[in-house]
Amino acid sequence: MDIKDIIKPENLVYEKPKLLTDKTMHYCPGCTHGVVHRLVAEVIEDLNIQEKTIGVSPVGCSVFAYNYIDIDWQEAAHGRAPAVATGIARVNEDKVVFTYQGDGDLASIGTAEIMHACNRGENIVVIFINNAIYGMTGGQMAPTTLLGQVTATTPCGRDLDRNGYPLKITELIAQLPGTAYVTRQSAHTPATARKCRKAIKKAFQNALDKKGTSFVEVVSTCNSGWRLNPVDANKWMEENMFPFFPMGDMKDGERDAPDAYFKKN
Amino acid sequence: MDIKDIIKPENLVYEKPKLLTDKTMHYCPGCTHGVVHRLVAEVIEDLNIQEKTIGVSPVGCSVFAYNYIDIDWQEAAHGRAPAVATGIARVNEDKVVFTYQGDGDLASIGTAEIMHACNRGENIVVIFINNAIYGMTGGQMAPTTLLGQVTATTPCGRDLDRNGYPLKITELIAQLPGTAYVTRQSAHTPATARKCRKAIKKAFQNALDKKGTSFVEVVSTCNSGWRLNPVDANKWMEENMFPFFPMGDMKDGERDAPDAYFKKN
Amino acid sequence: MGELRLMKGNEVIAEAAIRCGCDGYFGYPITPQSEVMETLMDREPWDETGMVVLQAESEVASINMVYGAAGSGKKVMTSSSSPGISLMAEGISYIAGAELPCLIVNVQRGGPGLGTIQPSQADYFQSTKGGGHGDYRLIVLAPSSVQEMNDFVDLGFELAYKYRNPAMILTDGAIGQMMEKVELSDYKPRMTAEEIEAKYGSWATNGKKANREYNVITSLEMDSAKMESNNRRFQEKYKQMEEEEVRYEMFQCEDAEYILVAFGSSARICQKSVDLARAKGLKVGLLRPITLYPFPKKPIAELATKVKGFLTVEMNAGQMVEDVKLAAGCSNSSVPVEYFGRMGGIIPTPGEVVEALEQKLIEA
Amino acid sequence: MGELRLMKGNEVIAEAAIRCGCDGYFGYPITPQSEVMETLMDREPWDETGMVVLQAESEVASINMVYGAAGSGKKVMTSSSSPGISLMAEGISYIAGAELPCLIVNVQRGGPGLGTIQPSQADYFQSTKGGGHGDYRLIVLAPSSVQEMNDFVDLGFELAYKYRNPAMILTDGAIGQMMEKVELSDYKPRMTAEEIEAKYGSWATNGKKANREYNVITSLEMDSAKMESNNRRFQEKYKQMEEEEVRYEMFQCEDAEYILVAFGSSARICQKSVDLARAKGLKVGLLRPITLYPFPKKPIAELATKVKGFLTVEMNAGQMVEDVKLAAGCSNSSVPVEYFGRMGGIIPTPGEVVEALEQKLIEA
Amino acid sequence: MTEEIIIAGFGGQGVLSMGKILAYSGVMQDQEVTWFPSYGPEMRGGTANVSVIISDTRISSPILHEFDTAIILNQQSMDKFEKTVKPGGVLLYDPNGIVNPPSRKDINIYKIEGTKIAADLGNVKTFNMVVLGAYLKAKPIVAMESIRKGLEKSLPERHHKLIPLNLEAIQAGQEKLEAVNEI
Amino acid sequence: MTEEIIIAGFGGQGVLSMGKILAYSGVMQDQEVTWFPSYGPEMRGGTANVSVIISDTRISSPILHEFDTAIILNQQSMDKFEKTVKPGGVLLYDPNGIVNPPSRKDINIYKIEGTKIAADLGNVKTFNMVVLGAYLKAKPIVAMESIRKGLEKSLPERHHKLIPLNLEAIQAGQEKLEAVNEI
Amino acid sequence: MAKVVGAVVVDTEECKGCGLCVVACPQQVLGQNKQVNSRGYHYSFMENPEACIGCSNCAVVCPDTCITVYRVKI
Amino acid sequence: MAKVVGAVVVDTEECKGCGLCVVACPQQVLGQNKQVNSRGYHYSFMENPEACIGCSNCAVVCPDTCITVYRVKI
Ligand SMILES: Cc1ncc(C[n+]2csc(CCOP(=O)(O)OP(=O)(O)O)c2C)c(N)n1
Ligand SMILES: Cc1ncc(C[n+]2csc(CCOP(=O)(O)OP(=O)(O)O)c2C)c(N)n1
Ligand code: SF4
Ligand code: SF4
Ligand code: SF4
Ligand code: SF4
Ligand code: SF4
Ligand code: SF4
Ligand SMILES: [Mg+2]
Ligand SMILES: [Mg+2]
Repeated sequence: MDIKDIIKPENLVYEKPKLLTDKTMHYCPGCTHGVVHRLVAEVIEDLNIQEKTIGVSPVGCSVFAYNYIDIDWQEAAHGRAPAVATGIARVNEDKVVFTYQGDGDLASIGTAEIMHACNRGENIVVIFINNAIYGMTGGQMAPTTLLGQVTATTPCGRDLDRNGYPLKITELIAQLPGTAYVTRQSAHTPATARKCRKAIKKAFQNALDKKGTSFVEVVSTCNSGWRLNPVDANKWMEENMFPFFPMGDMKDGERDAPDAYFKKN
Repeated sequence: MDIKDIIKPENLVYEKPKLLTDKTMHYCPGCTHGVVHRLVAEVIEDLNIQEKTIGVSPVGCSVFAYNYIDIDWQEAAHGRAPAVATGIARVNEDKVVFTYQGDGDLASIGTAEIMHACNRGENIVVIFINNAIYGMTGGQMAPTTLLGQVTATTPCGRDLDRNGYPLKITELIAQLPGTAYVTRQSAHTPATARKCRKAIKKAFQNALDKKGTSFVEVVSTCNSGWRLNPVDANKWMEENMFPFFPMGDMKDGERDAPDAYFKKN
Repeated sequence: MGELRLMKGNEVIAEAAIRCGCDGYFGYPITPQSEVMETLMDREPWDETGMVVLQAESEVASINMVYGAAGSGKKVMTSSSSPGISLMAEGISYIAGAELPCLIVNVQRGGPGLGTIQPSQADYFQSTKGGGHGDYRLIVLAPSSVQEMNDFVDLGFELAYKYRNPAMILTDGAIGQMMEKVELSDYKPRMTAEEIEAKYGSWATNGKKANREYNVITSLEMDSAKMESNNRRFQEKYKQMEEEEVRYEMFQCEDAEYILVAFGSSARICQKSVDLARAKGLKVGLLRPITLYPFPKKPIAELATKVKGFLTVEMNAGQMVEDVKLAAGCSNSSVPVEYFGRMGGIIPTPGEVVEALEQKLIEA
Repeated sequence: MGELRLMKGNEVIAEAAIRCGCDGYFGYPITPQSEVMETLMDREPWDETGMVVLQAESEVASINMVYGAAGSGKKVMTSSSSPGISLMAEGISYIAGAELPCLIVNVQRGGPGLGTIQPSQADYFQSTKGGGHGDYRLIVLAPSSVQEMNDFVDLGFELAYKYRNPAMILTDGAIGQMMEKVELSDYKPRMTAEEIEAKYGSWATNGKKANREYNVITSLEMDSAKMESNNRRFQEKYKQMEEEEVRYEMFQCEDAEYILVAFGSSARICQKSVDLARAKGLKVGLLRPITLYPFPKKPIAELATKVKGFLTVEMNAGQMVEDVKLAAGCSNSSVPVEYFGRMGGIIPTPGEVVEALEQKLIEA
Repeated sequence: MTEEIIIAGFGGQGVLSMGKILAYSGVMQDQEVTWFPSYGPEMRGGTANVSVIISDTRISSPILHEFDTAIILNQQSMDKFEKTVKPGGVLLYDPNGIVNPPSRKDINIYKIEGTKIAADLGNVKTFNMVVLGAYLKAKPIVAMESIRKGLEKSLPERHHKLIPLNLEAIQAGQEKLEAVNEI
Repeated sequence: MTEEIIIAGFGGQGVLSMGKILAYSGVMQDQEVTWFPSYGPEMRGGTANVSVIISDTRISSPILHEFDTAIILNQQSMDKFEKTVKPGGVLLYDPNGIVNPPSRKDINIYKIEGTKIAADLGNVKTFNMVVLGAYLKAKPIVAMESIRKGLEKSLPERHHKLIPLNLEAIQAGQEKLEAVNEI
Repeated sequence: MAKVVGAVVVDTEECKGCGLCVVACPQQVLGQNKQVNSRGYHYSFMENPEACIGCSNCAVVCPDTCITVYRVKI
Repeated sequence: MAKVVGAVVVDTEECKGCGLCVVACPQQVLGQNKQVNSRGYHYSFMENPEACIGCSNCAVVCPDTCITVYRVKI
């Protein structure tokens, strides 16, 4: 069969989601941010909640997320996206609010904000792009950088005594009673990307169902910061990050029942 | 035997530690802060480290801790004691640095600082006075306030939807690889106070032995904030706080071995 | 006439917020203003007007919650006192940069650092020149009575929306903690998203409708030319404020030879000082700036051509005195502008002020 | 003569810190200054001089680490850029209130908010009038070359210790990112606790010795009378700085009829503008404040009696112009003080400046 | 007419609410009033005080350094505030717990056995109303009718049933005022 | 003498280090220099550029809007910087990937097949040195001796063994410069 | 078996009358005084001095370190 | 059993040549072009068009959403 006969509207099985704008993403070639942006756009389209959804983009490489998905957006100060989302969600109970944050944003400067939003059980979705580095500012150490990993501020590899341990923040978040759903995903292969999409969809559905906070970590690459090509970056991620940041759901349900948290008399 | 014959220097079995100054503590009658201050003073005296020890007092009722123990002190901005202690400890490796923080200070505004200091494994001691309220500012809700508990900002009792869940921060801290020793104590009876003293001593010994971060939570009362008399406050604490904040060691050893935190290749 | 009550300044802020149709309050306790949130929590406005009240985990979180909620078009506010306001510096700069309306209340205490919980006016510079980075201005209202604590909540929001710019009520522990008679405002309904859109345009992130492009609230602009044009637009706004929004009060300035300039608490003191001075035969008047930004330059410049001198009375080391000098200097007169103040939480007495006036201006 | 190198301003800050015997650096990445920490991490000074370098979890943490380490008597510093400096506002106020020496580097970018990463001078007010709450001042040094980035690190620490007050290097993305020739300083050994004590007194929390009372670093004082006396002591210090520490540079001011006033990057531009203007036959000079606080009031007041006008050239909406007006006003002259500036990350061109001068002062 | 009063004692003695009722009574008869409390952590287990000003004209500073009247309810407050009474002014105190009674000769000094009288009334919580009554006897600056209205306004609805008891306590205080030194 | 140069291309082409070596060479012969890079996230996968000024006198602004010379290594940079060359100035470009070659008539235009020459030399990383050589041929503003010293200073010790290779590449560039438009 | 007798000295001016020592004493030795100290507190005192065994329990829970304990074996 | 054939269209101007689609394709259909697009990227193209089964794997991993996929059962 000739290619021209295949490429016909009636045979279309995959195209760019309508919710993605025409702007060329500013990301480096092969950056995971692009994939996750598309997944988020697809989910919002699927659930038909464009008019209800408000995104909060952080300071980080994804600061310009607001250029790419056709919904209302607020850019947030570094680390404060969960507070911004809380503000929006509290005075707009009928809206679906999500943050899209990097590891520096969420797990370093914004530790207090993410922990408390999740602990309060704010009815929001958090998409957490963990690429083990500060992409935006040129590849410095992030809280999730592994020991031995080379970054701009750990030129000889992260050292325990000088730089401390990598932080598994998602494991902590999963224990906060306000979270309904906490999962760790990746999006580097067709299968994982499809799974990740399902996870994101569940998270948004939870927000519609007012179940509490839903948190989706996506273990990601930053090939620029890592100084690898995109394909090798995926390999590096699988070999080094996956053992430390294992995939899977850590919590799936609703925020905790209040009983255990009450004073007794 | 006549009392006068008993009260003689040679029969002395308990007196105020020399490291406590003559100043009358500003605390309300029956406040746990006073007991823990004494325990800390005793431990510093025991270990003979007055010349080596630097205390960091927080914003909170214990802001004036520096008036009561005869060692060098730094008052810290609200929530930032772990950062201040990190600063001191990093440039004074031979010193023993401890913070003494309330629940508002440590578990609310200072969440990022305590998590990261513990995660880096700073060689410091943290004394955490959890009285489930903001004592200093007049009894507002703290992160550790129980659901249903009445405070100045939850006059009808803490409500899940409006105010979120109480936060078990110590449980989270215990999972951070940089901590060597994490324990929860109380100091409201002779037995618990003696046990608490042992825990504090271990924490300071760990700092001398450079084992990582040692963290001692003391579940405490704030009878003023709770609007109870001191004796009833102890009862309320036992009945309401102990089930939610159970006593005991959560971790006792050294900070984690680095192996699991390394990149693989 | 509204309801007459005896209330603390802090309590009135809370009550006025509910009554003016505020959608949300986000705050963190700090003396001497914790009664604002406490009163709100006690009043349970969520049942009455639907207003949200949330105790945040910190002032950093509060101001960013305000940013978020304000970005969605809602009428929201926070309150704090000096150290807490410092923590909001980045957030305030973001709100100004993203051109969002909101109300920030600073019940000042003495600094620097942890300082004292007693009243102070030492955050004048921080409020009027920008505590945060970048070129921005707050609309700064300085109440000098509990009544004005009521009135300026609504006024603050009105101005904030008019200019899409954060407004601040700059007050202090004396007015926050004191009870006075106050006539409360009548209830105004909360505005719906549609009303806000009709009145102020459709910039808010309240969900992209089919009939408009999506909205983005941001202060970021990587293109320097565009960023400069944003900056110029802000400056235009500030100029308009300087033309339209200056508010002040004058007491006995008509025949005055000497003018006291003071705001807030110290202005109350100075009213008595004027009486004392007049009793001594000194022709003294008082100019009380109500808006600290925009500052009442013009009346000062006009007075500068007529009087023998100005004395600013401040509960700080002399901050507003610079603005008075700049304003008086505009007239090209060389009339002396002196400063008298107390610090550390101390409020000057009316007598001290008269003494200072005599020493610094009359005998000098 | 020290070692000659071609280096970025940011790199030089790091190198100068190591060489001047700095004990510790605590920072957080932000463009356009991340090279400061990156260079330090690359240089591994812990092996060479024992200097500690720590990447903190945030700017709030950095400045509080600086507070702690400085309180223990150590020579420590941080660096950031505008939004990060805003986050430090509370901490800086605490450091000033507790009277601790330290060095803070602000490599400014355009604001407000996230703004732009391009160079700016819009944090002039924040730096000189106090971004944090309460009455305090920073010693503010404004380098206009990479060489001065080197020189002012040591100078900043010297002044900080002399006054037990935080010092700031206020620079911008242009000087931070640019490479120039620089003659590096020679190495100075780090000071021991004993040396610091001998030179500056024994206020530091380095462990209570038997021969002294215990030391407390705090900015808290609940007794208003004592707090006021603290405030007065601070003001005395600032007065002493104004008398002893003013630094500035003048170019071709002897016969000048018009004076450009500019600092940092814009001062470099203005040097060329002076040449351009002179080539046109205009008698123009340049005054470059090196210390922005204390501000060079006296030379401006003196010039004000001789010249026809001042033009401040700033990469902001006009901030230093207020200080120039206040200074010029001191002479009771009515010489005009005008402002020209660019914003949003744009650096004015020498030609633009001359044009502005002609329009605003000469033709006006 | 301007009356500047300081009321000082322990935290639990109802100092602040006594001041509030007094101030509200002023409001009820159309006067200007201010009420300014001590605040912050110095209250912890220590003293509490409030300055109340009632005046026919606009009030400038709510914070005062000397007073027409001082109502003093413990020794610490006596030490601190006896000296702040203007010559010719009034000092009213409850002798319970007072080790060093006031000694000034240039002011009017009154005493009220508030603690005892309240106990006799069967409700120690009315202590502050007894003292208020005594004060009003010494200085009848507000009408009883205004006091009643003031009570209504300052007590929450659910406590209105206590108003008669409070009025009774006020009356008891008025009756039991003792002059110690009258100039 | 003052020479104001912009060097612009992709991130990976060695634009910044070419500028640095050039600037260091100026230092080596006692001239004033500035080197100012584009910075920040606009670099992500996009273009990088650096302005270098070499002068006998003190330099004011390191940031320029027009240049004596533009060295242009990709199409985006051509679009952006062709117009910034001063009339009479120099534009040097590598034609690889250039779809629209420069068209101005009022400037001197040169071309260097840097990509190809570097590949021929057996080390594509010497690309930027080839281009530098070509530039020095067109405008010999620094002596070869200074360039050698500049290389020594700007390369870390461990890369010094590569200096001969770099010099070879520079020479190749000097030899292979092609004039496109000379005015 | 030797009997142990004890006694405590309460710093009555420092005591804040919180009553924690009273509850902590296994021998019901202590009571709160009807009198107040100069700061208005009903300070603690030995109501049953002969019962004291010098176990220090009271001192260990006192937040204000007002209690000195003596003990002797007889 | 019906055979499935597919084809993809790559937006060559948007493509950044990251190569992720190339690796993701189970049929080795895609390759990186020797040519660059105007932004200098070696854009992806169908090197073995006949092998395509229209599984969309390439599109699913493309960070820049440059790939449109068509499939038809024959
Ligand atoms: C207050 C503040 N501090 C620092 C920065 C600089 N900054 C911008 S993004 C960023 C970190 C980005 O890392 P991450 O959150 O992991 O996102 P990524 O770029 O890796 O996606 C930093 C430190 C800033 N903009 N504001
Ligand atoms: C930046 C800042 N925000 C708020 C405050 C006010 N403040 C002082 S102490 C405190 C909380 C005290 O509670 P906690 O830490 O639990 O200590 P406690 O008094 O209960 O011992 C607060 C909110 C402050 N001083 N600084
Ligand atoms: S720097 Fe890293 S995170 Fe940022 S766009 Fe490039 S690859 Fe993605
Ligand atoms: S308020 Fe609470 S925590 Fe503070 S001193 Fe009183 S009892 Fe202790
Ligand atoms: S525990 Fe201490 S303060 Fe409390 S009553 Fe006993 S002796 Fe007094
Ligand atoms: S020492 Fe023991 S027995 Fe004696 S009073 Fe104290 S607790 Fe009671
Ligand atoms: S649709 Fe499937 S088979 Fe076809 S090119 Fe893409 S990945 Fe390969
Ligand atoms: S994955 Fe997308 S951007 Fe990457 S090479 Fe393939 S088509 Fe191009
Ligand atoms: Mg990252
Ligand atoms: Mg507490």
